[in-house]
Amino acid sequence: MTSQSVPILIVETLTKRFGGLIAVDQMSFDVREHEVMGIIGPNGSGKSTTMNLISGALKATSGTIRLKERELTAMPAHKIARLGIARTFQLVRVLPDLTAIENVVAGAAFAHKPRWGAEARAFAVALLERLDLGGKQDLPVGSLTYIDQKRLELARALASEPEVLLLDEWLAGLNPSELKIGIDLIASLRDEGRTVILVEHVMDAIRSLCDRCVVMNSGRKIAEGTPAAVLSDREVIRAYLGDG
Amino acid sequence: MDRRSVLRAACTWAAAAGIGALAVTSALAEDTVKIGVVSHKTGPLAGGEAVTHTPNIEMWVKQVNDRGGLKVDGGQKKIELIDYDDKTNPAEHIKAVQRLATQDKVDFMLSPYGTGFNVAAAPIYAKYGYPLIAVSAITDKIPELASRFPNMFFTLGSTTGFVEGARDTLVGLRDAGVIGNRIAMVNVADAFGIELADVARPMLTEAGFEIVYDKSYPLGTPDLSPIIKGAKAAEPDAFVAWSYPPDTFGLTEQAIIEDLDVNAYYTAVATAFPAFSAKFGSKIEGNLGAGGVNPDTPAMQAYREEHKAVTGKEPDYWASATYYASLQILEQAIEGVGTLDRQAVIDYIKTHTFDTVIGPVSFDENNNSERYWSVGQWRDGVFRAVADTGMGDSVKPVAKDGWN
Amino acid sequence: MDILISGLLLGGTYALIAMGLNLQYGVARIMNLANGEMLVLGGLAAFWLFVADGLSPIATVFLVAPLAFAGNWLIYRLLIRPLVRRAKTQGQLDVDSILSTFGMSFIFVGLMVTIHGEYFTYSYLADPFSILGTTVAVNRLVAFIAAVAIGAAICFWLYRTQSGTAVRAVSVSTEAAGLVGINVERVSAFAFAIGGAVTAVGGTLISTFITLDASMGVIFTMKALIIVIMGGVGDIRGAIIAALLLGLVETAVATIIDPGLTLVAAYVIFLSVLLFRPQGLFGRRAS
Amino acid sequence: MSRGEAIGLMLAIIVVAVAAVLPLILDGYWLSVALTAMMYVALATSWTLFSGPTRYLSLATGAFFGIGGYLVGLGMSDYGLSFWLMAAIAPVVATALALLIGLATLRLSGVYFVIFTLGLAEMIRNLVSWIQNNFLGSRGLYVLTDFTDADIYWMLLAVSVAIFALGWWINRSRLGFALRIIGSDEEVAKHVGIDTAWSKVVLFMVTGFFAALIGALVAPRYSYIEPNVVFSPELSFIVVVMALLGGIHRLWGPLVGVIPFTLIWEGITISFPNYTTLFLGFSFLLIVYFLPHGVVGLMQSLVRRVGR
Repeated sequence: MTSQSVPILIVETLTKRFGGLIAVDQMSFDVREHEVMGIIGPNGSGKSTTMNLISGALKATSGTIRLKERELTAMPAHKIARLGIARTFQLVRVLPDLTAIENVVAGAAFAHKPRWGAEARAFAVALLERLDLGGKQDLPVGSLTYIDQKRLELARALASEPEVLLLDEWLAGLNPSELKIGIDLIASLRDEGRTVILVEHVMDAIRSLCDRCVVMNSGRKIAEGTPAAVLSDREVIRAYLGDG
Repeated sequence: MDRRSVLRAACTWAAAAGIGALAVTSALAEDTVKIGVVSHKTGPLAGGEAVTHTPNIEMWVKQVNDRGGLKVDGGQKKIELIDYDDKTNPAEHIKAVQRLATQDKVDFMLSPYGTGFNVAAAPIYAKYGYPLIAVSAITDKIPELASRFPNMFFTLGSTTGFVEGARDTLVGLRDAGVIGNRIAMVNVADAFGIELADVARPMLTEAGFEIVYDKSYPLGTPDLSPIIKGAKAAEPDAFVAWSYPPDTFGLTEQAIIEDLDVNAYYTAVATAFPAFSAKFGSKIEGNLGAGGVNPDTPAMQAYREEHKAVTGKEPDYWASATYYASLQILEQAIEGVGTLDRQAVIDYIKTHTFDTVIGPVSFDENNNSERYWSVGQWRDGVFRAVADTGMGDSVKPVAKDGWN
Repeated sequence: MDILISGLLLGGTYALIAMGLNLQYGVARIMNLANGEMLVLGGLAAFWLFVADGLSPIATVFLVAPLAFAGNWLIYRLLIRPLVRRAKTQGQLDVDSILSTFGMSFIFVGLMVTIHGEYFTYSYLADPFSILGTTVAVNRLVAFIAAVAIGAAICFWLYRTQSGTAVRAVSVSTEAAGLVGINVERVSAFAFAIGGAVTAVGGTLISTFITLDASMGVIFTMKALIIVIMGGVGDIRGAIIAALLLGLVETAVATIIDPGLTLVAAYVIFLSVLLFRPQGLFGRRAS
Repeated sequence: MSRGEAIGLMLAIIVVAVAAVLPLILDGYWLSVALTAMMYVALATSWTLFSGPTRYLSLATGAFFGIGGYLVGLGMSDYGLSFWLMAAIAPVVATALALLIGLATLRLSGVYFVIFTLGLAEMIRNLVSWIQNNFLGSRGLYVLTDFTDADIYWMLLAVSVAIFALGWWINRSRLGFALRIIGSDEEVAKHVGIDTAWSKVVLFMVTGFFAALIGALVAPRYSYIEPNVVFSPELSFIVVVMALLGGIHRLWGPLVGVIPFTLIWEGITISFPNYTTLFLGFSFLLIVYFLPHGVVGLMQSLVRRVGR
C-alpha cells in the first residue's frame, strides 16, 4: 500500500542545535498516508529530538515541517496537536491526578476532532475497551500496571483521531509477553490505516511493523528504505556496532 | 493519613476551637467600670502606639484605681481594662471594636492610634453611642465627620492647622532674618505624608516661599541619602519633611552626615519622641518638628514625672500629653455625670470645659478642640512648642545652628 | 560618582539582607518567610545590648552569629526536617515551608514585641566619611565591608573547599548528591543555619543605620526574596550581583529621576530580569 | 442532573439561605466576624479558581484587592464619583491588569512565578502612591457611605455565590478540565491541544476581577483608604494560607478552611490579647504539622474511616 499513497508529513532539512551541539542535522524525509514509518538509530542519534520537533515540544533551529499543506515549524505544540498530530512520550506520561477515562477524554476534548461531554465519554469508553482497558476506566492511574499506563497513553493519543501518531519508544520497558501484546496492538493500528511514526529500539517490532524506516546517526539520516534493506546496509551496521 | 494522625489532627483542631469558646464565657465582676481599647501591638503602627498611647493608658488606669476608682452611682468603681490587638489591620480593628461593644459590653472605649483607624472605628462608636475622643487623628474633614458622628471629638487639630503651624514658624524665622525664601520639602508617599505635602505646597508658596526641592519617597526606603543630597544641592534655607517615624530618624541621621546646613530643619512624626533625642543627643538642638508642649506648667511637669515613675518611660512631647488629656476628659465627664450613661457623658463633653494636663479643653460646634500645639523645637533636651492654635504659650522659634 | 558609591553601599546592605536567604532557599530548599524577622532579631540584639550595656554592635556581631547559627540549626532539625521528609515534591515542600515559616515569622514578631515594642533606634558610627569626594556614613561603610567579607568568605567556602563543594552539589540536585554519598540532610541543616546566621548578622549591622521595629521583618523578607529570585536560585554570586544592581539602580533613580520612584524602579528591574531570563541572572534553566 | 449533584445543590441552597439570614440573627460582633469570614471565603475561593488546578501560587491578591479599595477611595473622595460606579470600574481595571501580568508571566513557573506576583504587587503599590503624590494630590481618601455591616455582608455573600457558581461551571467546562490537565502535567496539556497560556491567563483574570471587586466592596468598611493598608502583602499571604489550609483541590476547600481559621483567630485574639501574633504563629505551625492535607484531607480521611 505504500507506493500509491501521498506524503502527508514532509520534513525538510530539519536542524536543531543546543548551544554548540547539533542534535538533528539536515534531516529530510516524508511520511505517507496510512504507512508506519520507523525512525531508528543508536542512543543519542537524535530520534527523540526529531519527534519533539515534529510535535512542537522543541523549536527547530532551521528547516521545515509540513503537515499536508500546513507549515508546522514555528507553531506552538497545542496548535500542532489541533492540526492532528498526537504523540506518546519516551517516558510514559499519564496524568496522575485524573482517572483513566479522564485521561482519554483529555486527549479527545481539545485536539484535532474535539469531543466533549457524553460523546467524549462514550468515545473514550470505546477506546479503552479497544485497548483492553475496559473496566478500569474509573481507576486512579497510579494503580495501573506499567503496560496499562502505556495503553492509556496510547488511548489518549488516539482519542484525538490524529492524522499522524507519534510513538516515542512506546514498546520500551515491556517484558517479552507484554511486548508481543504491544506489537500486535500497533499492528492493529496499522491495519486500521493509521499513519504512525515509530521511534524504536526493538528491532523485531521494526521488522514486523514498519513499511519504511529512516536510520539516524549523530543527528543525520544515514539510510532510508524498507526495514530489511536498511538493516543490511553497511553504514547502518557500522553505526550500531561502532567504528571499531 | 493513619489513624493516629487523624486523631491527633482532630484533637488539635478541637483544642484550638476550645480556646475560642473559653474566652467567650469569661465571667466578669459587676462592680467595675469596663473600659475597652483596641491597640496595634504589632504591625506598622505598633511602634508609635507603644510610645504615645499604651503607657498613658497604663498610668491612667493605675491612678484612677489607686484613688479608689471612678466616682459613679454614688460609690466608687475600679476600672477594668479590656485590650485587644488588631495587628494594625483595619478589618481586625473593626471586629475587635464590635466585640468590645457587643460581647464585652464595655462601658467606654478609648480612641485608637492613627487617622485611618479613628475614621474606620467611628461608625461603630456612633452605632452603640460611645464617645470617641480622637487624639492621633489629623484630618481636614472634621466638620463632615462630626456631623456624621456626633459622638466623635477632635483634639489634635486639622491638617490645615497643622501645616499652618509649620508655615507660621517658618514665616517667623524669615521675618527674624534667620532664613530666606528657599525651602526644600520632602514627604513620605503614604496617606498622611501625601495629604500634608498637598496642603503645604500652596500654603508655603502663598506665604512667599519658593519650594526649591519637592520630592516624595516610598515608605520603607532603606537609604535616604539621595534625598538629603538632592535637597542639599538645591541650596535651601529651610528643610521640611512630612515624615513617619523610621524616616524621621533616617533623614535626620543623613542630614547630620551630609551636614545639611539649614537654619530651619523640620521633620514630622517622631521628632517629639524621647528616642529621637536619645539617639541624636545634642546634635538636634534647634530641630523643629510636629508637636511640642509647654513643659513649664505645673500640670505638665507633674504629668511627666508621674509618667516616668509609673511606666518607666518618658512621654513624648506631643500626643502623649494630649492622649492623657483625652483620658482625663473622659474621667471628668463620667464623674461629672455620675453614672455610666454614655449619652449623658457625650452631652457633658460637648457642653463642659475640662481641666487637663494641656490646660482647659472644650469643644466647639464641630466637636473640635481648637487648642493644640503644632510645632515644637528641641531646646536643651526639651521639645518646646513654638507654634500653636489657641494655646498662646508657645515660645519664639530660633535658628538651628549646625549639627553639633 | 556619588551614585556609584552610594549605590554600591546600598547594594552591600541588600547583599546582607539576601545572602542568608540564598543559602536557605538555594541549598536547603526552604522558602523562609521568617527571614526578615531573623534579621530584625539581629537588630534587636544590637539595640538592646547597645542601650543596656553600651556594647558596640560590632562586638554584638560575634555574639549574634553563633547564637543565630545554633538557633537556626535547631529550627531546621526540629521544625523543617519533618516537612522535608514528608514532602514528595519540591512544590509540596514550598507550600509547607511557606505555611510553617509564615507561622514562625508571627512567633518571632510576637516575641520581639514583648521584649521591645517601640522603635529600635540608636546612634552608632553615624559619622561622615569621605570617599573620592562623596560623603558616606561610617556605619554604612562598615556594613558594606562586612558584606564584602561575608560574601567573599561564603564564595571561598562554596567554591574552594570540600564541604562547600558538597553544599553546591546539594543545591544542584539533592538526589544526585545523596547518590554520591553526601549527607543531604546534614548539609541542608548546615546551610540553613549558616544562612540564618548571615541574616542575623546582617540585621545587627543594618540596625546601626536603619530604624527597625519588631513588625518590620516582612519588608526585608520581600526584598530578600526578590534579590534571591532575581539572582537565580542557588547561586550566591547571582544574589550578590543582583543586590549591587538593585542598590545602584535605586540610588541612580533617586538621584537623577525621583526618590519616589526608587522602589518602583527596583521592581521594574526585577520584573524585567525575570521576563528576559525566567531563571534569574545566574539560575539554571529548568530542564 | 445526577443524584449527587442534586444533593450538592440542595446543600448549597441551604448553606446560602442560612448565610443570608445571619445578619438578622447575629449581633454586631458576630456579624463582623461573619463579614470577615465571608471576605476571606470570597477571596480564597476566587484565588483557588486559578491556583488550585494550575498549582501556580499567586501572591498578587493584595494588589488586586488594593486596586479595588484604592479606586473606590480615589473616585469617591477626590472626584465625587459614586460608589457603584467605582465598584464597577475597579474590577475592570484589575482584569485588564491581570491580562497584562498573565501575558508577561507565561514563561515563569514555580517559585519564580510566586515571587514575581509578590514583586508586582509591591510595584503597583509604590507606583500608585507615587502617582497620587505627584499628579493627583489628595486630602485623604475617605469612603463615607451609609452601608451597614449587614449590607456589605450581603454584597460579599452575593459575590461568593457568584464565585462558587462560576467555579462550578468552570469545573464542568472544558476550561476547567484543561486547567486540571495543566496542573497535572503541563507538557502533556500542550500536546493534547490545550492553549495552556491562554487558559491560565483567563483564570488569572477571573481571580483579579473578583479580588478587586471584593476590595471595592469592603472599602466602605475601612472608611479611610491608605495605600499601604489596602495593598497589603500580608493579605496575599493570609489568603494563600487559608486556601491551603482548607484544601485547594475542591471548590469548597477554602470555605472549610476559612471558617475554622477565622474562629481560631478570634479565639486567640480574645484569649491572648497581648500575645495574639505569637499564638497565631503557633496555630499556623500546629496546622502545618498536624493537618498536612488541609481540612478537606481531614474530612476525607474521617469519611473513609466511618465508611469502613
